Amino acid sequence: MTETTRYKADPLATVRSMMRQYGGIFLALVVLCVFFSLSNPRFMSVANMMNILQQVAVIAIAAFGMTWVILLGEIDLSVGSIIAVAGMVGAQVIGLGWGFAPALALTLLSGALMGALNGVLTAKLLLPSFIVTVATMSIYRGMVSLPTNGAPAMIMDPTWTAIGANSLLGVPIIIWIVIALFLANHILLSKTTFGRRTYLTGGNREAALYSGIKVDRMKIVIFMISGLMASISGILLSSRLYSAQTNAGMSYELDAIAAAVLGGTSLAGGTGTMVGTLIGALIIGALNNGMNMLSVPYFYQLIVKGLVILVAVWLDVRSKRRKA
Amino acid sequence: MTETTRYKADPLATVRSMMRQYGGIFLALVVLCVFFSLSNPRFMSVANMMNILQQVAVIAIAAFGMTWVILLGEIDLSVGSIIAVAGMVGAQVIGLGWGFAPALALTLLSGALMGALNGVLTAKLLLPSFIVTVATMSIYRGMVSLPTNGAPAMIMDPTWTAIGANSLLGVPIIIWIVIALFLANHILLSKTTFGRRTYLTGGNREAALYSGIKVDRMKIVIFMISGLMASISGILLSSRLYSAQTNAGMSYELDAIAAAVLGGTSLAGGTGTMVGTLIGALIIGALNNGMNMLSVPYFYQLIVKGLVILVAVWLDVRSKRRKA
Amino acid sequence: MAETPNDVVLSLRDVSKTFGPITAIRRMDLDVRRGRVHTLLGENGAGKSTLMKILAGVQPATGGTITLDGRPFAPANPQQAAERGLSIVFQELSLANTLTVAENILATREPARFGFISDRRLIERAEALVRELGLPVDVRARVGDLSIAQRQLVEIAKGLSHDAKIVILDEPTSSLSDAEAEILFGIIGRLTQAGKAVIYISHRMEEILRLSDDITVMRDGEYVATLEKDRTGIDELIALMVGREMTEIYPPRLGPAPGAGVAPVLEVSGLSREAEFHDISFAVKPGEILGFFGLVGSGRSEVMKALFGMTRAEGEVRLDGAPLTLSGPAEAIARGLGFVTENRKEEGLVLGQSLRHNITMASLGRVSSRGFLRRRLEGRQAREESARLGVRAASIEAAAGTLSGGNQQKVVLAKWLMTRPRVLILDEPTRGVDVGAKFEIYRIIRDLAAEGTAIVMVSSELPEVLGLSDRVAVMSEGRLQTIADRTDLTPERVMSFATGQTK
Amino acid sequence: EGIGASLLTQQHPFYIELADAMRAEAQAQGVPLEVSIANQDLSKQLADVEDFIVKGVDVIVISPVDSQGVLPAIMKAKNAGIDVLTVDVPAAEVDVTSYIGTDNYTGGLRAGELMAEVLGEAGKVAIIDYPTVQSVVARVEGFKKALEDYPEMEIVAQQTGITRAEALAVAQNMLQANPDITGIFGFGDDAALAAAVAVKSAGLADQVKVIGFDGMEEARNAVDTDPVMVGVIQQFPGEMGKQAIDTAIAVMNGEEVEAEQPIVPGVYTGQ
Ligand SMILES: Nc1ncnc2c1ncn2[C@@H]1O[C@H](COP(=O)(O)OP(=O)(O)OP(=O)(O)O)[C@@H](O)[C@H]1O
Ligand SMILES: Nc1ncnc2c1ncn2[C@@H]1O[C@H](COP(=O)(O)OP(=O)(O)OP(=O)(O)O)[C@@H](O)[C@H]1O
Ligand SMILES: [Mg+2]
Ligand SMILES: [Mg+2]
Repeated sequence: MTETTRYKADPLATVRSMMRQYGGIFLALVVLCVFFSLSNPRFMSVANMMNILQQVAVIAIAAFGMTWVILLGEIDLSVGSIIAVAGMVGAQVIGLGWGFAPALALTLLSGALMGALNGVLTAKLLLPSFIVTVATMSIYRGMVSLPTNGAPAMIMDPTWTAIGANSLLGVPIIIWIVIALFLANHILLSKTTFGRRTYLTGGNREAALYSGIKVDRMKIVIFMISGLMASISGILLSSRLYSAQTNAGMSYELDAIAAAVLGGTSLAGGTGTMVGTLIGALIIGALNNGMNMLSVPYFYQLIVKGLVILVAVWLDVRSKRRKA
Repeated sequence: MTETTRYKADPLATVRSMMRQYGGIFLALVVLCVFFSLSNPRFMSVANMMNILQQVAVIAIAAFGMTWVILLGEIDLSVGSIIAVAGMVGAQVIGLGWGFAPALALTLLSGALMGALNGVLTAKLLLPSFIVTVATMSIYRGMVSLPTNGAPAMIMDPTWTAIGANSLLGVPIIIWIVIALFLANHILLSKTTFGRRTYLTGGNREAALYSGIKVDRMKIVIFMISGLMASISGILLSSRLYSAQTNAGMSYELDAIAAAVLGGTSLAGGTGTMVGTLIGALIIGALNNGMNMLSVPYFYQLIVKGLVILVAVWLDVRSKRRKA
Repeated sequence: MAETPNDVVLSLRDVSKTFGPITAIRRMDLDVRRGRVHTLLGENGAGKSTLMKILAGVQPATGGTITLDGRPFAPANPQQAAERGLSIVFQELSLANTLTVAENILATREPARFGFISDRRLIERAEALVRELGLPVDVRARVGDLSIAQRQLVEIAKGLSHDAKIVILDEPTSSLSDAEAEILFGIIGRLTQAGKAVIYISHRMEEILRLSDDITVMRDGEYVATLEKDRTGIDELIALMVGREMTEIYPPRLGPAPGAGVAPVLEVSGLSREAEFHDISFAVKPGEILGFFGLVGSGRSEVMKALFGMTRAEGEVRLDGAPLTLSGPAEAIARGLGFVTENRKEEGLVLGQSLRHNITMASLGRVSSRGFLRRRLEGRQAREESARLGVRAASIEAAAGTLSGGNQQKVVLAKWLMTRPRVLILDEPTRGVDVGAKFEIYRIIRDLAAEGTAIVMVSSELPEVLGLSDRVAVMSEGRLQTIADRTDLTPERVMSFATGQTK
Repeated sequence: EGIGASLLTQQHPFYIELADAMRAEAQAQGVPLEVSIANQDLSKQLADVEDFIVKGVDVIVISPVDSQGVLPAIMKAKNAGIDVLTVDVPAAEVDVTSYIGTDNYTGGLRAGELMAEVLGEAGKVAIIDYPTVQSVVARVEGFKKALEDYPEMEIVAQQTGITRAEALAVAQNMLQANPDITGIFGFGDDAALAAAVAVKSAGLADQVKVIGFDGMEEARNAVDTDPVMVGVIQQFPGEMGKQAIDTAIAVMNGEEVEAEQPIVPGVYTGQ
């Protein structure tokens, strides 16, 4: 199902097959937006749309990385902790006075390394990724606090903070970054042999091995992608907050997983797309934003969020089953 | 491997095969205990052993329920929220002045119902249990706060609080409860047709269906067991704290899963035992307690805990692979 | 027909079954009589297993009536079917690998009091059953630790553990060697003597003609004919089944076998892997077909996996004279080796993905440039390969899992043909494949050899090995017993090597 | 042998300063001190206290995760004959040897009064809260109480934003829904600093004033440099920590101590 659409050239057919493919979840997003717009006319303003995109950026980027991992049939629970470590690495390197570029490079490197560790432990020691990343979630979360003994670290670098605060051509830089990363991940997944190998490996690991795919290396690279995406999320978050918080990103892994699964990525591996994940992340973002606009109390927000996830996934499963 | 041991009658052979079966993880527990005893002589005192057991009770009982769910190849992330709801239900019913017995009954009922909802959504709507329980985790957590608007609720009932505070024959009641629930779960799993069907269904769902097992009903019952165990954990926690906290049990599901997996339960379903889960829970408990005794700072505790989980699971995987 | 009507124990009229838009069975009639073996014959995807699943209560029929002992029969689940005296051995293994043999055989019927299982009695009962059937399996062993053949025996034991009036056996011998199959045939004889009815499904014509009393042929989900064994022959059955005449099962060699002067392309010397195989040496020339015969468990698959680099092994493997480091399938494929694995569902196909994905998965480099897929090129090449093998599917975008067994096997072949291998290893290439498809696969193997590909074909079917190979290697207990020209071998001689009687 | 301290969290500058002050004072006085972090989990706090009891400390200093839920931990310590002091958050339903903490309600009142003052006694105000923490509830109550005296002042939104990231999103969304907001009260420094970022990114820096609570260095710097941050209620964790250790030592020496030692917060509006 998933794959067929990619080869249509006719744009109308593409739109139709998009609707077929993401029908359930797309509908859920539209219904949500219509409902919130009726409740509060400001919801649909351009300013608020940008708000939503900015707020959802951190989750969406982490969810892009998570999509790769889930496509392989694995899971990465350490994403929230990596987000926090990344911010702290950036803050510390800036604190050393090395400037923006080295801070950026080292932060991304730290994310890739943490992801690589997850990948190596999963691929080489053959431990289940759930347990590996539960463990590294704890380890990385402990590590965040080491440099400052638990305190947040201020980030004074003007370039770093500009990422979260400034705009380019009237659109916040954060949104440009989300768009760029979406396109990069989407193309890598749907247009390249690497993406194809990911689908094949997630679909049947054994068959992939026999077909000459280096599954171990693949796994390590994909956990690195997840770590890298999480570290970019960490950069955006810390730049929005002008500081690295030791509890940053706590439980964001669950939101990232929810976004991917809402978007039709199967936890069994082998099925899913970046477009779906983006829609999933937007649903979560629109929901949080809309309920704040309606002044829904916090506890009710939790309940409604859970219900919307259930309904959206159910719609999606149902529409897929009907097609099959 | 797992099953063969059940047929030995000779006690010495049983001990030997226990060692074979739980070798890796048992070793990890012994090493931990020896290390902590050498570092602090008080660690091995009877009083401290009781401390550990009491502290680990809440996780252990939730992990017993989680073991059932994982054996079926499913997962229950709502356990932590159910723990909180259970305490709140108890507090509210006691607050109505209905007394201990109705409060106890309604609390257990609430746990079973929340579990049943997870089960029905998973079995009947065919949604993945990961996403169902991520959603109900949020829903149940929202519900806890409704009666008190987020504030904790005091529990004044003397019987309720006695559970957490009193002893019987010199052993705290909590420990008796853990022992009783361990035995009940262990016997149900290893000696009855229900337990055997759980292994069969987790091992091969098709085979179970072909053998006439009502897999759907099975799933619902097992999520109910998990909910029930979580609600008992909630009772113990609230009785130890004399109050129902709205953030009680937060992220305990991860500890419960870690305990089960440490104990050799496979996330793929079909393999695992209650004995293993108990050992897994004890490792977590001994670790937390031992590091407190050594005054290890909190962040280092997180790091060490993650490392110990990794090493223990690796030992276990390795010892199983060598046997195969 | 002299029998009285009450001889008929099970009777189907007008039974049909649809899966959404797909019609798997349309208007099927069948009469099964006690004390007789009734064989169902049909191509892959003809609807045999589906019909049996209806009888076993796994799936409901969508139309028609079934009567059992004169009373209507519409089981809602397998237990109801069992209660009415019907038991089934499924085509696909339905065992839990983590449980023991005893636990699997008696699943849901464990001896228990108040829900508490008596493990002692469970073992006793399972042992008694296995002994009575004469099956060589340890009931305490974990199913996951058994070989495929042994698992199939466990599956049979499980099916026969019910005291049933009607026993359904859906391709029970597809993973069995002749010796084990003989045990099964003995059991079937005892069942019919005791007045039970047996419904039997198989693609092996020899055993069908030997065992059956009645044979019903199905085609495209429809009833074609019911014949008595004594009044028909293999040619008529095949013609009914595939809808055309087939005179020769093994296509003739298209050219002469490579002469003595041709250098071998693959040379294996002293290949060993602890506890699996020892000191295996052989060589194949371009255009040659080397058959590998042996009993199930003799270690042939392990040898092939090792030289493909899937498992570590000692010894030397040379391709075109240059050594292969056995570092993994990627190297093997790059050097021109192809491996059609034995278990297509687990090792061969990504069932949830399209034929196109499956066909190009081992040669992605050929349909991409600089890491980017060229989807037109990919589609064209996948279509070509699929057409070349005559894969019957709606399109190359259909999911592999929706094809019948024989067509799935052809997709696996297509995947490896697309890599343009110089040496192609085929492990049981026709397991579970119907006669028509078998012939096509044989033809493809012949074509490949004629084009100069060296073929190594592992098979447990002696006629297949002898019908196709230029030379035959025989393995027993992990050792190579002989390699000889086809012309120097008789079936008896091969069997005596395979059973270790001749060294 | 010495003092055991069980602190609510280590992920907040307030508690870091508190812990540092306690350690410094203990070292200066030559008394052994062990610190455990409950990480906002009451049962971890109970376990920490149980472990202190097994270790045999003389005095336990607790900053409760929850005023009511801390009862069993305190009871256990008292039953073991160990004196208990509470810092920052009081314990309900049980007497402790002494409580040393900020008067949060008064602090909330001052925040309200400051808000009225900077807005000219009229305007629409939003609150970022954390309703499961009693000390925060007291601050918010005080803040609302103070505003009751000003009929022109109205509270138009109140939302929960616990972490800085949550507070930022909540503030943005409140401003989006109520663009006429002129003041925001954040229950802590994190909430206030996040609100100030939201105000600036919404382009409302001339219109909205933000007041925080805690008064750690980052927030005081912001008050100095950022016109949006008009003031912060300042707690004195250093003083609190020192006083807690001094009290504990006094208790160990058998001296009498005051049952309540309130520390009145200051109002910081810049240099
Ligand atoms: N669950 C299903 N959904 C859709 N189609 C199905 C399903 N099960 C079977 N079919 C289709 O029904 C047809 C009959 O399949 P069946 O398995 O009965 O064939 P068979 O005669 O047993 O073949 P083989 O000899 O390969 O075992 C096939 O075309 C198959 O694709
Ligand atoms: N007696 C036995 N008991 C258990 N397992 C066995 C036994 N004999 C062989 N096996 C299993 O069978 C495998 C080796 O057989 P292999 O598959 O290589 O043989 P083969 O000749 O290719 O037979 P097959 O037709 O089954 O493929 C190993 O995985 C081994 O575990
Ligand atoms: Mg079939
Ligand atoms: Mg084989």
